Amino acid sequence: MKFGVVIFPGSNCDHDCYYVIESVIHKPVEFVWHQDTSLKGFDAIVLPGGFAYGDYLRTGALAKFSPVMTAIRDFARKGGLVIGICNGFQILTESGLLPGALLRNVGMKYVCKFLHLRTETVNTPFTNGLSKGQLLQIPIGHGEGNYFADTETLKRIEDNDQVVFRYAAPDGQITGDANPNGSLHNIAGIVNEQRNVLGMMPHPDRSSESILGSVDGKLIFESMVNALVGAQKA
Amino acid sequence: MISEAILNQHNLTESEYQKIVQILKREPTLTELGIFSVMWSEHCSYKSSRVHLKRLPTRGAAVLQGPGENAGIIDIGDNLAVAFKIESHNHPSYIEPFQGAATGVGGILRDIFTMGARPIAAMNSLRFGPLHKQQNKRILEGVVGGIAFYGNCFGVPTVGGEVYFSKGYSQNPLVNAFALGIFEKDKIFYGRAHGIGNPVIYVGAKTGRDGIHGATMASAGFGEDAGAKRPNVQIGDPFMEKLLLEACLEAMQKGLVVGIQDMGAAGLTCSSCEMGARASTGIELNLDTVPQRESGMTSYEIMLSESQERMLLVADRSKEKQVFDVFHKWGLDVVTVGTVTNDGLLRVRQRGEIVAEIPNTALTDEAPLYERPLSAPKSLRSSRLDLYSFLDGCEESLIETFLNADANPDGQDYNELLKLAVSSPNLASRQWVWEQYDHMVQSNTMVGPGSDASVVRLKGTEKALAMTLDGPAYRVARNPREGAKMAVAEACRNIVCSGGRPLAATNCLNFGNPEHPEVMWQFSEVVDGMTEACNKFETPITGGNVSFYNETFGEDIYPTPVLGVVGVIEDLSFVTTSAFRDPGDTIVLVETPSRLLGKVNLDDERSLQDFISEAIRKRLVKSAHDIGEGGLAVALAECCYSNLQRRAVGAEVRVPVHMETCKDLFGEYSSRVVLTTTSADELKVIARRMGLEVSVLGQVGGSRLVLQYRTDRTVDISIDELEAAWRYALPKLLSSKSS
Amino acid sequence: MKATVIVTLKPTVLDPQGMTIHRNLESLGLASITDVRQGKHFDIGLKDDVPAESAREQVERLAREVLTNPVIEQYRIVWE
Amino acid sequence: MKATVIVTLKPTVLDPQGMTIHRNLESLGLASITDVRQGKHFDIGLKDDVPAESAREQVERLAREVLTNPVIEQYRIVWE
Ligand SMILES: Nc1ncnc2c1ncn2[C@@H]1O[C@H](COP(=O)(O)OP(=O)(O)O)[C@@H](O)[C@H]1O
Ligand SMILES: [Mg+2]
Repeated sequence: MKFGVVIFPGSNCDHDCYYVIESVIHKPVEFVWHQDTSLKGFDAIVLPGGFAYGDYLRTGALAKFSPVMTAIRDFARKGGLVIGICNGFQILTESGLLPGALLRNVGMKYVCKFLHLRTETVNTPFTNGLSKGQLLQIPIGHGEGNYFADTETLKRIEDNDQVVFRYAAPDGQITGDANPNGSLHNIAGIVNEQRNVLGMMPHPDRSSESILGSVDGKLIFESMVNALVGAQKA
Repeated sequence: MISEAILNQHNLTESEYQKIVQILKREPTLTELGIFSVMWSEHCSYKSSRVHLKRLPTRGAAVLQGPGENAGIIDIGDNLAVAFKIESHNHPSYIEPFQGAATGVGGILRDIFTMGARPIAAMNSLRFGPLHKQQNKRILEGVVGGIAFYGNCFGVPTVGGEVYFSKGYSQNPLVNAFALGIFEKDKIFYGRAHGIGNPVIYVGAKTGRDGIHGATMASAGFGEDAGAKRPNVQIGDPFMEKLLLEACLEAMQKGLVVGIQDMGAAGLTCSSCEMGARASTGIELNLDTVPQRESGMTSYEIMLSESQERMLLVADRSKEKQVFDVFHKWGLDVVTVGTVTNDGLLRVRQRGEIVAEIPNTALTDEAPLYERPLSAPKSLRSSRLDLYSFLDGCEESLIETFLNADANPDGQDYNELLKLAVSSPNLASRQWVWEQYDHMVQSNTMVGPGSDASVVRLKGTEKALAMTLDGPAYRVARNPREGAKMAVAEACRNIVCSGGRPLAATNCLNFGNPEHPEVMWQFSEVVDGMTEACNKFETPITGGNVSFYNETFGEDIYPTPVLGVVGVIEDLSFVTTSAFRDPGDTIVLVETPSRLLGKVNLDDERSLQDFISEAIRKRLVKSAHDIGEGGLAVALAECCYSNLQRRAVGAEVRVPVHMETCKDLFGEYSSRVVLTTTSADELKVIARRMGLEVSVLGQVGGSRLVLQYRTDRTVDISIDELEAAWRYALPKLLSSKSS
Repeated sequence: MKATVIVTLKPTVLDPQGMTIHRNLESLGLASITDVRQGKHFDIGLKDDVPAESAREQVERLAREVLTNPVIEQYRIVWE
Repeated sequence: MKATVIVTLKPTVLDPQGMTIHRNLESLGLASITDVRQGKHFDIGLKDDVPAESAREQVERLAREVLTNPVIEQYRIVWE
């Protein structure tokens, strides 16, 4: 089993993701350079947070042209696991690997804080270790995390059980107050139709160790490991 | 011909000009004059401050590099070293708050990674005029936005800092940016141009006409023509800087770099002549090869441009191509613009002609040095707020309310007073500010903004670093020497309360016009106070920055030293925060026998800090909080507010009998802390041995803060209510109508 | 040769920036302004010797593939 | 009534966004593009019954005082 963490120019959570995989869940991991064209030997790919190409123009807009994205498209089509965190989510929507787009936060400001997520589906390789409705404490750090999709798309991803996480109040209710950025339906993370590509704005990489305030993020990485182990056995 | 008008434009005096002619043994060209003017500016040459800075203590067991390089360096064990420094960007932030603050962050980050260290934390200390003025709101929003824009994109967590409002900063905000980086002790790089014949290589952004004369601008006050100085504005490009960071560190790790220095103030001029001077070599530059963004730039403009995100490095001759490969990999411009020579001269050519030829040391070591006259002011600032300095800069009606309660303590509504205090501008929650900063990137932040000091763990070790910035402006204004001591004491106390051992300090000295004898007196007093305190706490000064000419229309700002102290936490389990933890924990007040106001007894303070350290290391302490502005009541409230680990928690406290109501609830006596523990008796034994006074105040628990004074319940208020007043005060102030 | 590309949000997409600007207008006495929507403006420079058709094609591609996210935005091109 | 305000960086001010976009175009085969500079575009709606002069004045003030940072930017107004 091998994880790959992609480095785009301007990625800045690449080392954080690498560290969690190597030193917290103890699994093999290597960096993947944005110019690379092959993902041979990798079982799961992480698109880390940061500001790829400075997030100039639009978040994720220039990163989608990196050679590695062609390889990732191919990798995803063949069923490989891809998780995009924060800027990684933005790159996945820009590349068309996930539906919708991420707009400027309604408050117009970058927001960095811990908040609560409600797990909406456990039927994904990223949440198989969680229970439906489980609340997670995971921080966000973004200026453009306001999830948008047109009405039709929104209906489709809701109907297909593609919404994985929603911003929630501490008691689990999905409220306007709990929504940090204006996302439609409080959406914090979604999967593609095939369910092997996850994009989420909150940072599991910043919440996988108790000394950082929460270990809830680790459950997502561990779910990926479960899924990969299961796939190997099958 | 150099006319008087030209000299004035360059902020050079007639006698400085004579010195230039003497050095060159001829008249300077205009380019040369420009070069002298920036290198001899206050900002670069420290001509008014050097005689005083010499008195600062700069050596200590942990110090690997003191002042004189881009940043100071300390040894933290495990073969690791830490580089850190603070730097001002006050003038640019007044002209353009967003870009001014952003490029301030960019500059200090370059100072850190130019030494080979990877920046792992940033902080900032900010001063603004009162928020009932619309202009001050805009400046605050711009500055915070700019810091967030740059730091977040670059990927350094902004883990702490301070914000303070007072009238004196209305036309002259202070923006002091701090950064800290980590590296292996044997992989330090210096800005030295060694090796005759080695190539001098330019990397990073192209040169434009940005910020020409930035250094001289930072060396003059703003008068009526502030608007005219506006074209100087530099735009920050944090993405470019992130690429520079990665590329520079990669080139260093591959052993390709002989010497390296960022192009900050005075750009290409400063980086080249300083690198040459430090290595006793010469530098020859060919300006035709310098990457340029605009056409038709003169040699004067290229040498003085302060375009951001550029570095100058010297590589071994045989490795030039490898250097190019690394920078190309990161998509950056890289060009050889000159060579290291043996004649000690900065020689600059353009289109085949020599446009400047100056001995490097004339620009650095031989810069003018002034012993400016100093004199104590005739009258000191009013003592009216000595007890309640947090009220400084507040609206008069609020000040009256507290002074009246002080004079007539009976029958006051202390719940209301406490709510007023926690929601006053200088005590209100800074969450609105720090939520805009990514304070978690790099996944090391154990204690982010909001506690006494910020703590980042060091991956691969059992250690963490604690850091804090402190600058008690009002105290220094009242008494510069004592205020400076208090700044050091408070910063060290914050480190100790977080479980750390203070190792070293950096300082940013923001002052008014050095040509005013009272300002120089303040400066000298601050240096002496700081020296005494740093000696006492064994925290040598490893670097810093001086910012003079902070004045508008002739009015000097408060003398404002900002202290940055860094400490090591030897074991992650020592990390302590200010928040109360479990119901039932005993709340203890520890004080020194001298109840001082506006000054600090350094011996007593040292005992207090040694006590806290020992108690934490014996695992007797569950939380620790320094009592600062707003006194005991405000400190207790701060311990109760909700946080990531738990909801708001109350406390029931009986105020010791020696205390008077208003004075002791809100009065700011020095050298006090609130601890919680389950072993109060053991704490008492240690404290008494150290000559400290300990009072058990009460217990953590419930959902209200209750402060019982003799038999009356002086304060009895729901924490949720108090917390809401505190947490939303700043956004409320910002959205309220103002003039 | 020069072109300008104007990228605006589709009418169905909420514009937080425009709304924030709009919210502050009344207090400034700009009460006649009913709506502000923010978009992006790109000035594009081209080599002088490019054939007009190739220039058109390149700017069109730039606008469509790079400057615009079709999920939320639309563009138009103005030639000088 | 409608107006458009176009805010651009002053010509000598660095535009990191435009430069970064431009730097990445070559690999896309858009080699004829020599320069990209990014600005802002605002569509302004006005009440129908405002006298033309007052409308002009308000949009002018909006552009000058709200939409433009005069230290680094310049604006122009286009009326429809
Ligand atoms: N207040 C101060 N205390 C101690 N050292 C100082 C102080 N101010 C400046 N220095 C030192 O003087 C040197 C020159 O500072 P500066 O010109 O600001 O450096 P840079 O050009 O890298 O920003 C630095 O090593 C700095 O640490
Ligand atoms: Mg420097």
